[in-house]
Order: sequence, then structure tokens, then C-alpha cells
Amino acid sequence: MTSPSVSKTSPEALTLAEVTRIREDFPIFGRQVNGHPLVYLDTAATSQRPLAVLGAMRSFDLQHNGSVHRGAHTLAAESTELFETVRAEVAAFLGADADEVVWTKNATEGLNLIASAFVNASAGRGGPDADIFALHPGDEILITESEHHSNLVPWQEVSAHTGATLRWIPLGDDGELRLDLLDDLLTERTRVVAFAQVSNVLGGIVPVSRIVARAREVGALTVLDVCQSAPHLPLDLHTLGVDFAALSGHKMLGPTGVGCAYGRRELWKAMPPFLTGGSTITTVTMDHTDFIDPPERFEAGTQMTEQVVGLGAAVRYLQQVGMPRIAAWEQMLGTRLAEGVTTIPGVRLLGPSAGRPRTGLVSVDVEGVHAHDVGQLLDAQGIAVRVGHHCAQPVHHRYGVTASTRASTYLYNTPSEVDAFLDALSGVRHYFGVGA
Amino acid sequence: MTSPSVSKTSPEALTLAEVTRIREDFPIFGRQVNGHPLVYLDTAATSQRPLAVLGAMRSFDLQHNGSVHRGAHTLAAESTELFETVRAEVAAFLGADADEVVWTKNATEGLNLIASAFVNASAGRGGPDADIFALHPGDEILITESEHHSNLVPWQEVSAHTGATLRWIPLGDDGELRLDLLDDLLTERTRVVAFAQVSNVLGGIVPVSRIVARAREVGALTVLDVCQSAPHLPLDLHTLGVDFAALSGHKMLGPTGVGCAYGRRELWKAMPPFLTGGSTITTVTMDHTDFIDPPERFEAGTQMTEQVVGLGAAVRYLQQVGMPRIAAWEQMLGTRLAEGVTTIPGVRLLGPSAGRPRTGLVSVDVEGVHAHDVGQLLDAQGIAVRVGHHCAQPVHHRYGVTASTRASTYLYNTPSEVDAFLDALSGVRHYFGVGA
Amino acid sequence: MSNALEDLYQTIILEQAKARTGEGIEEHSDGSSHQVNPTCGDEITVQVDLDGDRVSALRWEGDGCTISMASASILSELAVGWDIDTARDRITTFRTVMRSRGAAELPEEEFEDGIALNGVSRFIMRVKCAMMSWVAFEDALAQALATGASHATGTTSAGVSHC
Amino acid sequence: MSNALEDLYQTIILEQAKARTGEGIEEHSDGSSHQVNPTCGDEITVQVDLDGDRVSALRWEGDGCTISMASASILSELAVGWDIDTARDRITTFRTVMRSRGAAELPEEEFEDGIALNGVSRFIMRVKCAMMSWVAFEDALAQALATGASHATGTTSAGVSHC
Ligand SMILES: Cc1ncc(COP(=O)(O)O)c(C=O)c1O
Ligand SMILES: Cc1ncc(COP(=O)(O)O)c(C=O)c1O
Ligand code: FES
Ligand code: FES
Repeated sequence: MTSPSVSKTSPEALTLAEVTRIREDFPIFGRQVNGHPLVYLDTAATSQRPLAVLGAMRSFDLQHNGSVHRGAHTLAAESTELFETVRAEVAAFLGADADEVVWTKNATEGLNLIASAFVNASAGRGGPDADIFALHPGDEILITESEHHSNLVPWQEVSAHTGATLRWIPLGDDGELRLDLLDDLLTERTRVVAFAQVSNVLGGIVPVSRIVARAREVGALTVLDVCQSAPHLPLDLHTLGVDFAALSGHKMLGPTGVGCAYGRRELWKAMPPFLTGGSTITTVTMDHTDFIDPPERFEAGTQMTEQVVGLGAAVRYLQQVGMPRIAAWEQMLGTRLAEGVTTIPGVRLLGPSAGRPRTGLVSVDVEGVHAHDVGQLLDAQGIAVRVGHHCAQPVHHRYGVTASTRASTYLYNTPSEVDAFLDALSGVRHYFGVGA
Repeated sequence: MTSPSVSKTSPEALTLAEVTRIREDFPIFGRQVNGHPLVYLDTAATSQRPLAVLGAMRSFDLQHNGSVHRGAHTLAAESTELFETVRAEVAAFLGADADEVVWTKNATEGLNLIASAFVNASAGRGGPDADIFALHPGDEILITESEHHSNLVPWQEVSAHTGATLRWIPLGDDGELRLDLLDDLLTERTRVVAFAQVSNVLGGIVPVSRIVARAREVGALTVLDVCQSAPHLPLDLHTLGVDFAALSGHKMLGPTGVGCAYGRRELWKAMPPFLTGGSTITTVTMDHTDFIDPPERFEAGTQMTEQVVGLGAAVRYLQQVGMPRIAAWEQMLGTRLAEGVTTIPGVRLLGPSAGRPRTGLVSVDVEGVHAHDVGQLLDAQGIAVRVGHHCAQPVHHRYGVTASTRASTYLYNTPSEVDAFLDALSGVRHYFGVGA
Repeated sequence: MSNALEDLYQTIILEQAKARTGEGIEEHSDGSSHQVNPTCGDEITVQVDLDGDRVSALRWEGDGCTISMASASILSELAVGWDIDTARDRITTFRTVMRSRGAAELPEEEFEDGIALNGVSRFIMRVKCAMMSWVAFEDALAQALATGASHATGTTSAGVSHC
Repeated sequence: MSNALEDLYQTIILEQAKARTGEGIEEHSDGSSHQVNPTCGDEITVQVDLDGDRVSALRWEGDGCTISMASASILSELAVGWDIDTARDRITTFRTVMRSRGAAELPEEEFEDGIALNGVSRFIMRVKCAMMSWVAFEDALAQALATGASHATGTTSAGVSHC
């Protein structure tokens, strides 16, 4: 294989010995795929889960399962206590307060919840309190060209419902946002700025505070998609100063079916209800409902209790390992990936060039070979990568491709797994009879 | 204790021996609560889960976990296959086709999804196809006075957004819906009729086909809340002929975090999107999105994959036991409960009197003692019942109380558990120094 | 029947819940607050009158469980005569103890009969019951101070964040 | 490299994907359909012309993976000359086999080179790739029959339910 420069890790990074031990917590890594040991490089789609997470959910089911915030018996009380304890833990993990965290089924629901405030307030729901969310023709919503569909399509819907104009920060040829255009795009007309801290295709780390500072100048609300950052980087939402954020548990060692949305307390309070029904209310008559305070106002129906319990275990696991050490380890893997793919003929790196800030994620285009064919060949060697548009068609369109091949890491990946990927990638064009 | 008449079960019911064996699949029943063996009579809030369900989820996590409908590697393919297989199984369980079933996080989301069609279509979303859902002032939405908040508040919101009038079928003094008023209430103006097959407070079984027949006469769409029926009674949605339905997995041996909405194929097709983002689309540019066909159109973001897998195991478990046998067993338990509470002085049965069609669920008011105090005393004896308004304040208001005490059964409950409840209930007024 | 239950339903609690000291509201008050406990739907209205910076009267009306009624009744007995600072102080102590999950106790010299409510803090689902009247009292006081003498009636919910 | 992969990428497939027989659409056609594979974003447009009840021409344009391009190319070779009933029959067979998860095979006398696609049915995530042009063909045929001769271009998605 082409040999990337020897990777250096900063002193705070995990060691290979630690990662080897961490891998033992994930039995799925013992699995063979097509006769090869599984090399899992698809964490950006969904992460694997350690035994601690599975165990927490199982022991909840075997011992405590009861309905949360409903009734008063012992199981219900234990379940409620666990549920609210995890809310506080996840809030602390994110640098937020417990009552600023609303449970959702995934990040997509969280982003829709936030976007719904603008639709509902503009339709007159929520009364004068909600005026801060009301949009009118002439108002602008600013997003970026690198957004995941889940932070793009909901804003198209807001625009369609309210008449506000959707604008976006374009991507440059260098795979980074054109922040040089920020002052032209983020103006007095801008009411909301929604963007991801880390693109799930490009892997670059966006300078959040620069955008937030500008948004504050013009009084626009900020919505940060932390799906690809919260699992991988130390995060402090209060310090970042964003107004809203959203993430998914399944991308950070947690189970599917749970995520959360963060919002500043006053904003949640001012927001009209989203999904309505059980738990969102204080008093209901046949023709009128008083809604309860946040976060419950936005948690309609029986919640994903056992998944919340699982997410709590995931966050504890991450905190025990230490987010700065995970980030440093993944930075090493990301650099190795970016440098590695750059040396393979006919392979083009999408996103910032090696050396620029990035997480452990690269997407590439293999000249003359469709990404799904690349992925199939890698899968035959036990290597699981994501192929397709990764729910971000505009990014692909921007770089002239329909689909790409993405390798993404986590705390459980090793340099030799990265090398296995690079090795296999080097063989792709030959297999399909393309190029030299 | 007061002795209810000896319960008779129909020949098709489960036997006590079978139920005893079934209980072994639920390790939580081995638990002690406050020094007493757990008597779990709160299934209507949330059911317990058998080992088969926990095992299915765990082995998914340990062996197959990958992102569904995304990418092409082996884990993703296995996960996708499992996910879609369960969709077909759950559809079959409900008497529906696979593409008529949309996954939701719970029944509340399902009911909101259905209600959203009316809000969005009335705001002009979804184009002419969606006209069937557009409501105008003068149009009427008909619900009932016995609805759970989750099938009430969303319709209040539809009414607020569209100007359509919300009307309801009242409850009679006998604890049943005033279906004698049906022809006056369900008129040419009625566009939607939404109601529960079984009330989660009263336990009576509503004659669905009578309401559906009348709705068809006037061309109104029907929405059936099957939260308290699908887990307990054999159900065939195609035969019932309803247009939409919704349920929660956690009430039928499945995990929290998953439910589903049923809709007739043509109706889903005509419906504007609900939550938007990843998975709901075919083509996305920065300023336009084409949405994919149902059911994916309504499944935004990464789905609750492992919970779907769990629900599949739950449905297989129920089918192996047999829904008609479960229904017959619970009818016996329900009768024993209804007859039993009727003989206790100072205890009033809410809902249909013993002998009328009901599931294994009764709610009672204990004269002079608040439901939460009743529940606390029962909990001290290991008996878990639901106290409060059970997310149905109007029903309680109708019968002059704020809260009630509810015992609800499932296939794992025994007549002696019912008797333990009746026994404890008989002692409540004495403990609190009320009555004789 | 376990000991814990007797900790919750002490004789004083059962008696106070029956006594309902302070029950009955009037048309006018210096401050008034209506609180709903969303888990059960129970409601209470608490009215306070001030004489300078001292609570001169506390009245309430509502319905709820034994714990909530006893708590309101005990509050009525305690609060009359408190100055604003004392009232705030007692509310804070009460809240801290109720939230302590059995780790803290109300000081007897300050709370008298109220110490019978100590047991509640171990029953997480009942903390709101004990808190409901105290939250309404806190809010009514705030209203009395904000508006001078008025008939303002605030409706807020005794949600998790309030308790 | 496992055998299964060689089943998928048979030499004929690799060749047909390069050959792209039938590529190139025109302004007019009797029936035309544009299909998108939502998992990857790949698209294809298939045009058919009819001569009485016989397919007289099949043209396509699009981009996609090896499997999708090979499938379109093979379809072009096969379809010209089919009458409507034969076409419907072949589409049904093709769909059934692709969905069979390795349980069924395309009959060689009917599908000729097409039997190289047999391996696809064991790769559930690639079934849509093979189906995309066939779904477009099915839809284009329906349009040709519905409108007589026209330029109708339907856009529907090659979603799960279609394949
Ligand atoms: C009749 C009925 N409808 C709707 C619901 C709402 O279900 P969930 O809370 O799981 O969304 C419930 C249960 O709480 C119910 O019993
Ligand atoms: C940047 C980004 N935003 C949003 C999402 C949506 O997350 P989910 O599919 O879990 O809702 C994802 C992941 O798919 C993502 O990577
Ligand atoms: S149960 Fe309602 S206040 Fe105690
Ligand atoms: S991957 Fe797009 S058609 Fe095959």
C-alpha cells in the first residue's frame, strides 16, 4: 500500500493499548464479514455500542421498567428518577442545564422541532411570547451548502410556510465554507442561522464562534447541528453561545431511537408546542389546553425511556475515556486518512486538505468507479464504509459527483484499520479496470 | 376480601398453567417491591417485556447493527433486511400491508403525523393531491369525550390552524359513548372522525364498524387509536375499514421508542411530508426537494432500528400465544375486576358496568380518598396500579373526579393478582379513616 | 405494610389533611397564585395578604391528595407572621429538603408540625404534592410585592422545574 | 475476495457497464420515464418507441453504478422486438428474481446475457440498482400506452415499493 507519513498523536491522545482495551467492550468487533475481520469505518452513519450501554438498558428492563412521569408506584418512580438523572448528565456533557435538554427520537426530529417554532409562530400559534419566532416575507434564513438534508429540508419547509427567503453560505473549492462572504450573507434581514459544526461529508470543523458572533451582531438566532461534533470533540454549548442545538444518540455509542435538542431556557419557554398530547399539558378540557413548561412541553407521549437510559450509559462511557483524549486520537486517525487518500492515484479527497482542522472522517471520489462499487469491493474485504450521498446531495453536487465513499472513525478504531481501508482503496480502480 | 363470582373463561382462553409459564419469560415478575412480590397491573401505561424481546435487541446490537437504508456494507444490508421484515410482520399482525405501516416513536407521534396532514394541506402544502386533507371553517372534526390527550390535543391544534370546528361524541352516565347521538354529530360537515377503540380509562370496547359505516356515508376520514386494543384483541384493520390508525410498541411487549401509524396506501401517497430531512427525499437541491414515496416519506432521520427489531419479537411472541386466547383470558380478568370492585363499599367503577364488553382494565374512584393515596397504599403492598388522570382529563371531569385508580392486565396477569388488588382496595378507606 | 409508608402518612399528616387549616379564599388579596400539578391534575389557589413586610394572612382553596392538603394546611399555620425574608428562607429550606431524597430534614424549631412532611422526600413522585402550595405561596408573595395590593392571579404550573 | 463478489461483478457485467448499449436519448419518444434511486441519488431516463404493440426502440440516459449501467445496457439489447405482453412478463420475472434473495434465477433462453445479473439478488442493497432501468422501462411503456404517442416524461422514484 501507499504509505502515509507516520502519524503523530498529541500527548493527550488515547494510546493504542487503551484503544485495544476499549475494543473489547464492543463484541461486534469480533465478527467476521465475508471471511474477514470487521473493519468498521461507518460511525458517522451510526456508531457501535459498548456492553455498558446494552447492560444499562437490559438491567432497566429486567428491574425497573415503568412509565415515566405517570402514576406513583415504585417502578414508575424509579424509571422517572433514572430518566431525569440522565437528562442532567447529558446536559452536563453538553455544557448545558437539565431543563434546556428536550428528548427527541433523533437529531432530525430535534431540528424539525426547532424549525416548527418558526412555522407555528408565523401562523399565530403561541401568542405574543412566540413573536421572536415569527417570520415574514423579506426575512431570511441562512444555512450552508454543506448541510445534511435534516438541517436543510426543514428550513425549506419553514421558507415555504412563512415566505422567508432561504440563503446559504457556499462551499469553496478548498472544501471549506466561504466565510469570507459571511458579512454579505448574514445581515439585518437574517433571523436564523442554522449550520453544522462538522459536515458529515467533508469532516472539516467550522469555526462556530465566528458565525455566532456575527449572528449576535444582527440579532439572528443560531441553530447548531452537533451530530458529528458532540460525539467526537469536547463541547460546551453555553460557552459557544448558540441558541439551539441537536444531536442523535446512536452516533455517540448510544442506542437508536433517542436524541436531544438543546435550547436556551427563555427560548423554549417562548416556543409554541410541537407534537401535542400526553405529557405536554397541565390542564385539558374538550376545547382548550394549557401547555406545561419546557422541556416536557415538547416531549409528547411516552418517551423512549430505555433508550434515554442507554444514552446515559454512553455519555458516562465517553466521559470516563475523556473527550479531549478521544478528539486527539481521532485527529490522528483523520490526518492519517486524509494524507493516505491523497497519495492514491485517481482518488480525490472531498473536503479540507490534510492538515486543516478535521475529525476522523474523509470522503473521496474514485475516478471512474461508482461509490457503490467501491463500497462493495471494500465490504468483500470486511471493510464497512458509507457510500452514497450521505443525505447531503448539495455537497456532492457542488463537487461534481452524485455519490462518494466515506470512512469515519471513532475511539475504537486503530491506525491499522485506517491502513486496511487505504490499502483496499488503492486496489479499487484496478479491480474495475479503470486507469493505469 | 369481598369475593367476586367465580370467573369463567371461554374454552379458547389461556389456562393458568400457560400463564404461569409465560410469566417465566418476564424476569421482572421475580422482583420484590416494598417487601412484597410485584403485582404489575399497569400495562395500560406500559407493558413489561419478555426475554425474547430483550434478546432480539441485544443480538441485533452484538451482531448486526448498521445504518438502515444507507450505504451498502454487510451490516447495513442485514439491518435493512431485518427492519423491513419486521415492517411486514407488524403489518400482517394488524391486518395491513407492509407499505401502509409508518414507524413512529410512539402512538402520540403517529396521531400527530396524521393530524399534521390536515394542517399542512390546509396551508397549501402538498399541492392538489393533498386537497382531501384541506379543512376550512365550517368543516367539522369529530372526536369523543373519552379520548386520550394524544387523540384530542392534536385535533384542537388542527382546529386552531384551519378554523374547522371540533365536536365530540359525549359519554353517557353508563360509562359508554352516546352513540345514539351519532347521526346528529356525524354529518355532511364532518371531515374526520378520530376515536379510540378502547378507552384507556373506561376499558369499554367501542363498536368501531358502526362509526366507520356512518363516516363512510358522509365521506369522512376515520382515525382509530388502537393503543389499548391492538395489544389485547385480535385486530384486522383492512376488515375494520378505517383510514388511519396508530399504536405504541411499549404497550404490547415491545420496547419504548417505537410505534407505528397505519394509513391506506392512497392516503399516505396524497399526504404532504411531516418531519423532513434524511430519508424522506429522492432529490434535494438547495432550493427544492422531491419527496420519496410512503412509508419512507414520513420516516425522517435515522430510525429506531433496534426498537423495531424488538417490536418484531414482541409481535411474534403475541402471535405464538395467540391473540384470541389472550383476549379471552383478559376478558375473564376484566370481568373479575369489574365485578370485584363493584362489591367494595365506597368504590365506584368508572366505565361500563360489569358484563358489558371490556378489556382487562378498570378505573375506580374511592370515595373520600385521593387516587394518589390509594396508589401509594397499594404500592406499599407491591401492587403497581396507575393513579392520576391517565392523560384523559375530560373523561375524569365527565364523571366528577380529577383522578382515578386504574388496574390493567395483560397475558401475564393471574386471577390471584386481581384478587390481591381487590383485597388491598378494600382496605384503603379504612387506612385513611374514611367511611364505615 | 412497610415502615416507609408510615413515614409518609404520619398521624399529623392525616389529621392536617382533614383539618385543612386556612381553607377558603376571598375575592380580594394582595397576591394570589393558582398552581396545577400536571401529573395528577390537582390544583390549588393560594392568597396572601401583607401587613408591611409581614404575612398577615394566608388562605387557600384546592383539592388534592392527603400530602398536598396537609402541606397547605401546615403552611397556613406556619406562614402568618413571617416577614418576607423569613418566608423566602423557609420556602428555600422546604424545597431543598423535599428534593433531597431523604438526605435532609426540616428543622423542627422552624417548621413545627411541618417536620411530619420529612418522609415525603423519599417518595419522588409525591414531592410535587408537598410543594404545590409552597410554590403557589412563593408566587403569590412575588405578586403581592410586584403589584403592591392587587387582585392579580397568576397561573403557572407546578412543573418539575418549579418544584 | 469472496466468491459472492465475483457472482456480482461477472465479466459480462463489467463489459456491459462499459458498453452502455442504448445510451443516448432523443427529444421525442412514445413513452419516457425518469427514475431516481433514493439511496444513492443516481438517475436514469428511459425512452421507448412502439411500433403497434411492439417495442421498436429503447434509449436511455443516466449515471449510476456498474450494476445499474450494465442492467440498462442489457435491457436495451433485450427489449427491442418484445410485444407488450412479453415485456410485462419479462419485467415481472426480472422483479421476482431480483427480489428473491438468491432463491430464483433468470431463465437463460429469455434473458440471455441478462443471467449475469442473477448474482445481484443476493445483495439486497443493490437490487434497486438492477431494477432502476426496468422500473423506468415499465413506466415508460405505461406512458406510451396511455398517451399514444407523446412526449410525456413521468418522474417517480425507484423506491422500495417500486422495486
Ligand atoms: C388510548 C391511548 N391513546 C394514546 C396513547 C398514547 O400513547 P403513547 O404515550 O405511547 O404515545 C395511550 C397511552 O398512553 C393510550 O392509552
Ligand atoms: C451532520 C448531521 N446532521 C444530521 C443528521 C441526522 O441524524 P439522524 O439521522 O440521527 O436524525 C446526521 C446523521 O445522519 C448528520 O451527520
Ligand atoms: S396527587 Fe395531586 S397533589 Fe398529590
Ligand atoms: S448505486 Fe446508484 S444505481 Fe447502483
